[in-house]
Amino acid sequence: MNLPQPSPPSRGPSFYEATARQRVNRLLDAQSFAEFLPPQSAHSSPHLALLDLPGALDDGVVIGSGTLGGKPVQIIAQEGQFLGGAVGEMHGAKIVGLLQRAIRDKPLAVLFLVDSGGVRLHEANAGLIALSEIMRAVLDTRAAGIPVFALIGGMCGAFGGMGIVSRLCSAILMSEQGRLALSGPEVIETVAGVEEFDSRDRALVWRVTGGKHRYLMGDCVALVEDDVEDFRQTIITLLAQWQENPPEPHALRAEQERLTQRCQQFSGMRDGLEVWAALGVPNPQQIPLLERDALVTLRQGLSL
Amino acid sequence: MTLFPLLDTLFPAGHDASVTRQVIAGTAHTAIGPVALLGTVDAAAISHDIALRLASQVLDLVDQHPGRPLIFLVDTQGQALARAQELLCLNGSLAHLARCVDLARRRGHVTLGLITGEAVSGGFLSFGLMADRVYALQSAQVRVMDLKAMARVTKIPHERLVALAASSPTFAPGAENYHRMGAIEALWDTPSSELLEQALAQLRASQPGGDNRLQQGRLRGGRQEAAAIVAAVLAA
Amino acid sequence: MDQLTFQFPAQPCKPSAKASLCGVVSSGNLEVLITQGGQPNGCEVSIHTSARGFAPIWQAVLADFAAQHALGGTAITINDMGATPAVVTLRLGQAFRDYCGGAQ
Amino acid sequence: MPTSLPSSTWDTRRQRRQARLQRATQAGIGRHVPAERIKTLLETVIAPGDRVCLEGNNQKQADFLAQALSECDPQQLHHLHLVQSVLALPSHVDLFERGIASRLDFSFSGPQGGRLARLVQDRRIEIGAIHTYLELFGRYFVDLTPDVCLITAQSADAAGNLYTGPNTEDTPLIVEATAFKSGIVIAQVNERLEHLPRVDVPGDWVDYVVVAPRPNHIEPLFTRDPAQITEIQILMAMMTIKGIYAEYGITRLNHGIGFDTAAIELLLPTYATALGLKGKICTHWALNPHPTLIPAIESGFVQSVHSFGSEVGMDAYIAARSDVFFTGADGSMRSNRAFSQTAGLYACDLFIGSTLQIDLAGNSSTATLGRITGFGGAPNMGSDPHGRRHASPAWLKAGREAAGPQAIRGRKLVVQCVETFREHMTPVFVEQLDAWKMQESLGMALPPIMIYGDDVTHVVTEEGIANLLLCRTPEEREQAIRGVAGFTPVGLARDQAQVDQLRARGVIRRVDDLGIDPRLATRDLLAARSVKDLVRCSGGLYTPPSRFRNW
Repeated sequence: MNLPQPSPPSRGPSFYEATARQRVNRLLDAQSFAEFLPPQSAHSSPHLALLDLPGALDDGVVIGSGTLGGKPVQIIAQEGQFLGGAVGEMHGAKIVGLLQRAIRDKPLAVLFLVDSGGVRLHEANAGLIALSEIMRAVLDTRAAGIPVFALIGGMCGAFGGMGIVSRLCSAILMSEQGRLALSGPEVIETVAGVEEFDSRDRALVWRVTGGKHRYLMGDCVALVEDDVEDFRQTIITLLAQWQENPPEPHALRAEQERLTQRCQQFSGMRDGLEVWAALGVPNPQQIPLLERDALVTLRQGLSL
Repeated sequence: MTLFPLLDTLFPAGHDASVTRQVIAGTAHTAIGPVALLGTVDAAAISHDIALRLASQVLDLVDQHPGRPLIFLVDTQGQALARAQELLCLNGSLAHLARCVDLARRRGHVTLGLITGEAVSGGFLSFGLMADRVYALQSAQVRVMDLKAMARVTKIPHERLVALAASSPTFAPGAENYHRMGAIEALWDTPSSELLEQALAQLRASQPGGDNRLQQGRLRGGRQEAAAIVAAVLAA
Repeated sequence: MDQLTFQFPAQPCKPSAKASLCGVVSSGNLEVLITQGGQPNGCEVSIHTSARGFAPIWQAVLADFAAQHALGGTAITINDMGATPAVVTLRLGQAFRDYCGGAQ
Repeated sequence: MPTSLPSSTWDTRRQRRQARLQRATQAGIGRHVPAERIKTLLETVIAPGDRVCLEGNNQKQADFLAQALSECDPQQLHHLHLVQSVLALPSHVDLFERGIASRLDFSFSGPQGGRLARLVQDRRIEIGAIHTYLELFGRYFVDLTPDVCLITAQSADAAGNLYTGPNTEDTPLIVEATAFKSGIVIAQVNERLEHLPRVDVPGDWVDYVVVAPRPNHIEPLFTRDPAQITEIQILMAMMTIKGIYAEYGITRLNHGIGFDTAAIELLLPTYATALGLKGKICTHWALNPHPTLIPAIESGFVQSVHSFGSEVGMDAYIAARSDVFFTGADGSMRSNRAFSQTAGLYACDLFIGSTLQIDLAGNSSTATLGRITGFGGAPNMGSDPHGRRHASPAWLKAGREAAGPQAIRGRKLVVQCVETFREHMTPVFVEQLDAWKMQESLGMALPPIMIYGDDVTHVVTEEGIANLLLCRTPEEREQAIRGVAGFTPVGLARDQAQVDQLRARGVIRRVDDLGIDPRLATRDLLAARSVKDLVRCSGGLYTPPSRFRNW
């Protein structure tokens, strides 16, 4: 049957909705993906079994190699639907292993499809240590001249330690649906009260942590459509011009300057609307409704 | 023990540490020469401000005293929990701090972490856990979340978690668990300048660049899966 | 959690070197892995499920699927978080089509 | 000519009304009541034993007045008899717990169902009856006429005229029943205006107006996030469109609330259009403004929608689509629950909805043990009105399927669309409805059955469609239901030979029999996969509540 296209402009397969495996297969060149530790040769987490929970054969993360636009890359994709993409012992070790292998195999880049709430509480200590190892491994990979790109657009966003890991990557690509932060709104609400952060006010959650806000603030380099193909094209373009620089004091000084200055500039603000107004956005209320292209144009017009 | 008596015990040869808004800075004298002191007190909640001040000091050290060892004094309840902090990408400032520590390491500074009070999740990740080796005082509290809160979030009965914690180091709070899993090099019964000197000398001698925690976790039996998986990925 | 294993007689299928995995272990969902099994005229199924006490329903759903598809020579591994029979059948179908070469 | 006149007077109600109004005047309260004096007004014009209608249904609520009434002095106000659509707010139940009200006639209780059941068990509340909306509305004009009604509107002017905005809902009907039987009408409004955009209730029907400190609460009850629609629901929607809507040519219909029906709405611009059904099905609706209907409207599928109430965030979109929706001269929608219920009962050829339990006779119930939830409007929609006389092709076809070519009347199609199991592996198909146990434990006159089996014409599950019109005996009907009950205990107990025979006769039709490729049942088939898609599709006119956003 010849089905007409859906009327709204939700073009290709949604990145937000896709599973980690679907994201990997659609992001890389067709048929190019080779999985490391595929499910048929894996076993699920013994720690979850101890807690009487069914595990996943890939422990919630898919790793392997493939090509992107004909160039060799390695890839990590967290499965946000399995225990919130959270990092446990095996999950973390797969990521560390992939990054170590990247340093050895020298792919053109590592693509890190982040979709995670951070530490898997069922394996809290193992998860925290693994996150620390991932942080070091990402920095090692970059120091070896291999860029690591974080792609954020899944249901769980990038929170907790994975929020830190994402910001250690060479660059972050986000969709509007993506979220990037340290503590989740629920955690802040639980500890500091609903007045501090109403986690059910989802528009507010996105104004504080969402892709558009992070893009306007310069915390991600690209805002892409919620479309695996758009992620793919954007990363191909980015990769073609990317120069991975070794860690240098002057670069970190500049970053220090940028962060310090921005903390002063936006001091006391608690909502994206305030920040956008301070950035000179003419009609901040309109930001959440703007389409991606219009937002990119708007940002280019700001003197950031 | 409060900070200054502790520092006096650890550095009998003297130090000039001071505390400004929960951030420790200073230099101490040791057998291997001057070392930089850096850290937080009173279970600081790591905010942009604290992270950036710590990072700035690391960058100054790299600039002004190439190669000088760094000692991190860890006492943090985790990250600051506030909407204003997240609005400005708190994870970004913590990542920046981690990158500064990483830069120092790559520039030949050995780094040693000592947990003097609490060491909790995000605050611990960005700083203490970035050190080459981490030690903890016996009284240190290391955790992601206490078991009661964990039971609530995971919907697993608290008694069950308590029972399992007796046999598994994987999830329950405790510095000993982190030692068994390879993240803490050793626990010190009491603060001791000898132990510190020893640790610094070992570090200096071995110049560890790499991350040894996987191997330690496997050797100590606290983390059996991880090392095997990393090896399997490399062999795949 | 329940751990179940079943064996069903089934028409042999063309053996495939490629394993196939469909679905995700999440609430109301499951993952189904199909690999080459030991018996050409049978299918071995191994299940971990968070929902206790549904062995007879698993038996019925799987027997029905085995009767309608040439599963002989396959081994099926399932990790389940309370999927309904409708979802189980859907994932089995997707995984089996994929296993038989209808790759994505 | 009678030889003697009756001794009694004939305007006691009017006199009583005058006396009460006068007492209020003496207390210094005029037509416009300051919010802080509302309790005084209520205690002055309401008397013990009064029948009081507190406006509220599952959408808008006279929440300020409900709260004020629940805080009145039980020494002064007691034994009130509440006659109202929905018992939805905690303050409604407080009235009984505090001894202000003692008797209740209602339709639906939703979130307060648990507290209500406990009050009944403790004998602190006497329930007259649980109605459908139309029955209760009817009784307002027969034997349950309110003495006082507490209603809610958007705005009022100096003369007491009321503007309800798009959520007109039950207001005109309640006011009419009260005001024209010498009752007292008290309205809470969100604002006072010099000039109303339109008049929904004339000021001379309204006695008192109070500007509430907070706007009335409106629940976004009809918003379903397309992101949560599953592949199974999409498959069932395909079966319904191809196997029922197309076959009967359903043009006039009502959809229940739920993801199953949201899936159908979102397949109209894609799947149904590809089947060539545009203009042939689903053109005229009695339906709340479901956001998931936006793509079908935008693609030109839908010609008319009349609504029971509005839906949060849909107002600007509705105003911009006045060809489709019923709108006033001011541009905004005028809804009306009573008229839309009537339309659903008599003017529609099909109702489709979901349920929690279905028994072997096709009776269905959403009753859960320990909760009294009531009926709302579903039984009005989901029943075959024997009073109907006008014919339509769909109605006739169904009637003839049931009674043969000589049928003397048609049948309304009443479709139950369910997955065989709900979450946590709870079977939908059961030998006996929980409703029976509930009847016993609460001493009810009847088990709370939502839709009677003899009204149901089709049962759709992921296993297929059972056409109950074609069943000739109760036994066939039972096997037809078992035949689509899948792996539930009820399904597993089917007589396979009989089920095979029913399938051969077309009583049961599986996905294959319908010529549907189950591989097409993916989320890519949805005309919108997220609330954001709906916003885009509406050209930015739909503004969903924050809780439905992920941007």
